Amino acid sequence: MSASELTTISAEELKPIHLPGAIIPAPPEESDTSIMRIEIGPAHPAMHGIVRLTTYLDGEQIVGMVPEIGYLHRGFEKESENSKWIQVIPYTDRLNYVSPVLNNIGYSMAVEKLFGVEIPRRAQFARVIMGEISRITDHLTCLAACAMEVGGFTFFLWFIKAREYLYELLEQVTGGRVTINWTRFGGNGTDFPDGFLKEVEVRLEKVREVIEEGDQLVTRNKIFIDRMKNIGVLSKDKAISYGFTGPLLRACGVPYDIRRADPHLVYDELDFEIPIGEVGDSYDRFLVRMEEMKQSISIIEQAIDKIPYGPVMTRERYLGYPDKKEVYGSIEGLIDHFKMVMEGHHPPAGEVYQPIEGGNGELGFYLVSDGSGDPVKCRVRPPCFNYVQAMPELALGHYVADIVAIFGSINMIGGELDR
Amino acid sequence: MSEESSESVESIETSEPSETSAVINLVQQEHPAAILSTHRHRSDETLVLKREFIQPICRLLRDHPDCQFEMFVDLTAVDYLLVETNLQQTERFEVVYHLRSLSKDHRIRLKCPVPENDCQIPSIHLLWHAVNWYERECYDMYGIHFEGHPNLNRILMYEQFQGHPLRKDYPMDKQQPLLELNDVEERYHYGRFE
Amino acid sequence: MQLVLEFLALPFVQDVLKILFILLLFAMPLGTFMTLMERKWSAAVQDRIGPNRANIGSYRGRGLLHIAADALKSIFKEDLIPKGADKFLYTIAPFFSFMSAVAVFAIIPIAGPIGDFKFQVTDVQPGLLFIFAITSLGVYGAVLAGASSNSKFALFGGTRASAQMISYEVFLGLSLMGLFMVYGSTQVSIIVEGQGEHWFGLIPKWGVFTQPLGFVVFFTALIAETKRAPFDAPEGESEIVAGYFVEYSGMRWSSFMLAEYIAIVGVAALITTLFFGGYQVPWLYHWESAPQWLVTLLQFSKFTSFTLILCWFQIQIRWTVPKFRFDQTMALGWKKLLPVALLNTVVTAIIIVALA
Amino acid sequence: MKFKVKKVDRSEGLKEALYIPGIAVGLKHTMRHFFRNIIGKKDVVTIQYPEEERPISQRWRGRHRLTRRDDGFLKCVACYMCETVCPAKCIHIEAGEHPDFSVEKYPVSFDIDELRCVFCGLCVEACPKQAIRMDTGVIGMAYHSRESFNFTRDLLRDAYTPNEKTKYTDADLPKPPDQQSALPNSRGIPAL
Repeated sequence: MSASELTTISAEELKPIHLPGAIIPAPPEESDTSIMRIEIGPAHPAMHGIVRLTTYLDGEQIVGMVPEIGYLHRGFEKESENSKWIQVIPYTDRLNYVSPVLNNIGYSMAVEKLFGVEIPRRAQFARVIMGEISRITDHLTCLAACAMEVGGFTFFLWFIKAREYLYELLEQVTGGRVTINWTRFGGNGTDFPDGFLKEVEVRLEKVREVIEEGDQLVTRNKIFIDRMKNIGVLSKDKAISYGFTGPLLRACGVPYDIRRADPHLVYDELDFEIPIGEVGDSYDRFLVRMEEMKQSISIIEQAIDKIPYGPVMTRERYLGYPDKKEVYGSIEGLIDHFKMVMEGHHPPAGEVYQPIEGGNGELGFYLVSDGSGDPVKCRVRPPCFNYVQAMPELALGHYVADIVAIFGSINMIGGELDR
Repeated sequence: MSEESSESVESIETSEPSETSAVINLVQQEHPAAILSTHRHRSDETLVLKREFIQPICRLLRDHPDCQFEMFVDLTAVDYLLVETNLQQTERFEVVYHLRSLSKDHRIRLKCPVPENDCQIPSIHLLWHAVNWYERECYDMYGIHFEGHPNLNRILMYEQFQGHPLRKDYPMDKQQPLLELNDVEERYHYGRFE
Repeated sequence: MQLVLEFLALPFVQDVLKILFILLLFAMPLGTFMTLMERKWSAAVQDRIGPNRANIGSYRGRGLLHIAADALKSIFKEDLIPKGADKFLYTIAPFFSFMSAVAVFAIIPIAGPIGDFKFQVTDVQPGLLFIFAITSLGVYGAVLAGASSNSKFALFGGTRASAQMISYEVFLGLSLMGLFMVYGSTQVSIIVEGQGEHWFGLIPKWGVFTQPLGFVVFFTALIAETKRAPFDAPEGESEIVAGYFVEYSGMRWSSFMLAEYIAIVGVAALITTLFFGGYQVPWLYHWESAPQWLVTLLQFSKFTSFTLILCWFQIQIRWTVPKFRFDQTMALGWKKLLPVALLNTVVTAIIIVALA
Repeated sequence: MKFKVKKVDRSEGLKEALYIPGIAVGLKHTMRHFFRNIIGKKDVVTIQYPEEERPISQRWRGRHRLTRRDDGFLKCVACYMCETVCPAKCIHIEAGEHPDFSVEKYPVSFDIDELRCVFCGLCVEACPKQAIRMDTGVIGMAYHSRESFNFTRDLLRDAYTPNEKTKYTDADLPKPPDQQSALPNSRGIPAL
């Protein structure tokens, strides 16, 4: 469509294009110069990851928006198809880098489902504890960033301080704060250091205090309520049709939580409530995430009381590396170890889809294995892919200042969106 | 070596019939010609269909009172170029849909084999809002055309990207040609897409 | 020696000395001090330490050298004019906002009069009306900066600043109606004199106690006038990057910044004068035999301490309260502050008539 | 299956309608923080990084190191296990025969391209001889050029004070024939 043909736009093309994922207003007549196009561009203080929102404005009101993603596409699937099953685990830390443990758990559970193997109870409890800690860090970061864009910078730094307590916990167990590389197929890489559970309770108490303080500081503040209420509203069935899951769907009032819908690990032994909102606007999403953090803290406390003693890795052959005693001591252990490292894991042929309740919603891993060591397909179902697709619909009709409030409550994470 | 270990593991798989098999019987009655095969691996219900029946079947699964698959979970494609072992794949590509019913609380996976020479499949973007971008991503990565898609162009890659990276015959470290910086102005004209 | 005394007695020289003293020794140092203190106090609120790295040799102080560091940095930073910007308007915009921030100190008395010498630059009869005129000139600073710097974000910031500042000047004026009625004149020295008396010898007749509602509206309007805390939609740093001064850099940008911090001190000084008794030290009249120099010193220190407390309070509010969206600022102004200000005027009138 | 649902209360009473009470509650909290920190720095969490360092746990994965046997020789027997398991493919080993028959193999060159390393710790798990470890606790790894990030064997190995059991000192470790400074990185693209 060269520039010369532009002047002869047919009448049919004049009507606004209203698609999921792109809303473009009708072109203004030559005289009327009301519509202005600005780029809430890739590098913008309110864009959490790197995403471009080409926004069409009539004055300050939004009449159209076209999100453009792909800036953080690192080729997760292509890399994982060219590496062994165990080498993909460090990649999954970097998907939703705000809650890395949940990605690890999701991927490892998918491969364990391929193997069809059960992990020991202590490993399941350990995964629940570390997963919920990671969920709290995810919600802390999202709420902090959302409130900062609406002006609560102190709220942001208090919540980042609370997140710091939890990062130190992750580091004590896994050795990394964000790039943890912790779970293995059939269990967890490392067990808790002694005195760790006591440390968790102490820090959770501090985190609960900070959440309480943040709640007092911002949630009941009329200025905050005005900025967040009835902003980016989506009805319940439209949200389902857009594929919303996780806190955003619960904010619309649908109590859909994978920890209850597809019970995995030991979630069915722990009781917690599922917070749901009413209207499905930014304020509901804020409150749902706040409530979910409190539920996660109570889950961790219950799990700490019930965690049994025992091994953290399965005794199944060809799943975990043999113990170092056997590797040094016996020749069979050394041969097993050598074979495991050189050829990697050989899950039986087949395909599997394992959903898990990620920080943003249903984080699904669809794996296809042909029995040889190399994965055929390693697909991640990104929960925030659907939220950015619904962004034009959420932002239509609001003001420029509301883009940041909506985009903050969506909690788009670049790594998970573009994989 | 790995075969025998998987046998001992097979027994763990739950074999009790769940509701989805009811869904499969329903689909068999409605569109007997559409179904190539069905199987159930690790408690994941799967339905392999002919690609031209995908739209009516998806509409049936979404609207029929017994199925009520309100949520479209995922769409992706699999490239079976280098796979020797038998994964019941007939064509080179297979488009895989995952659906989820919130009210009936069950899941289903639809698979449609797509031959290499004419890489296209009818688009189902009218049934769920979420499908639009998933189909664009699948086109971007595998080059599978979704007919009827209003805006089928690349989503993760830039427009001038040559080739479809997730195909098995796309080399890992292929260098893309450098291109000059174009102004953003030309891309989005009011009212239409390039 | 005699010549010097004579020279000092000249009225013109006294005015120049007063201007120099109030501007160079009171307003500017406090303004620059506030640039550091905002970062230090906000750090304290957010469990941080705040800047303490600027050092000469090994002396680091507790961050005090950052004032010098910022000043030097802004002098040496490149001062560029964006392509397509209207050069003339772009360069004079910072002076308008700087001028309006500094001019507020013209009518503020910092200590009681000694004989006929007044610690006040000018004591014009329509004192506060002069303030309203000057602050309305400040709008030009933001609007010209926004419109002339050829950037969409700056344009947003400029238009928002103009609408907000103009509409909040209305409430600025209306909220002081009650004060004028209570103290009988718009002349600042008379108002401050009026605040010297005490009810039943105990409660000082400050503006806050006689005009609580007027104080709230006036304080809100002044914060909105200086585009800070909940009303900083013009420099909405989260959605329009930095508002009207997004294209500024180097000395021009720092003049906007300095204007903002001097405006903080200006607001604090103005509110101390009108609502917290200016230099009137409460219950000082009991102690007749106090020497004159001690009285002036007490009055000056009371005035400075109250100004500092109010500066601190503004910065505290800045780091506590989220931001209004722009149309909410206007709605709050016209739908809520306007009726409250009018109500306050009417109620004050009724009370005065009833008491008289 | 049954599960408990908790509706989030978004009620908005008079207390919220007036702006002042909400702001007052917020001010109460920020002032509490302010006065606790301005006087005694009680809750301050920031540390002065270059002077103070953050306490790290023993499992913290930092810079690699090659451990040594009692007799001073490297534990590494160049079995290529870490090279195959490394997801970032950033380890390059060349094995060599040692003149003394008691020593099976040793790495003539053992290079880790620290710029490519993702610090996942899989090499430490895979090593059958505990020859490579990541517990040096070095937090800041900043150098002036890309080449200085290609750690060679002599940079990685432990410092070692020879004692009575020492048979091999560092001088005995033959140097690789042509110690180029810039090794081709994992993708075969020679680093600049």
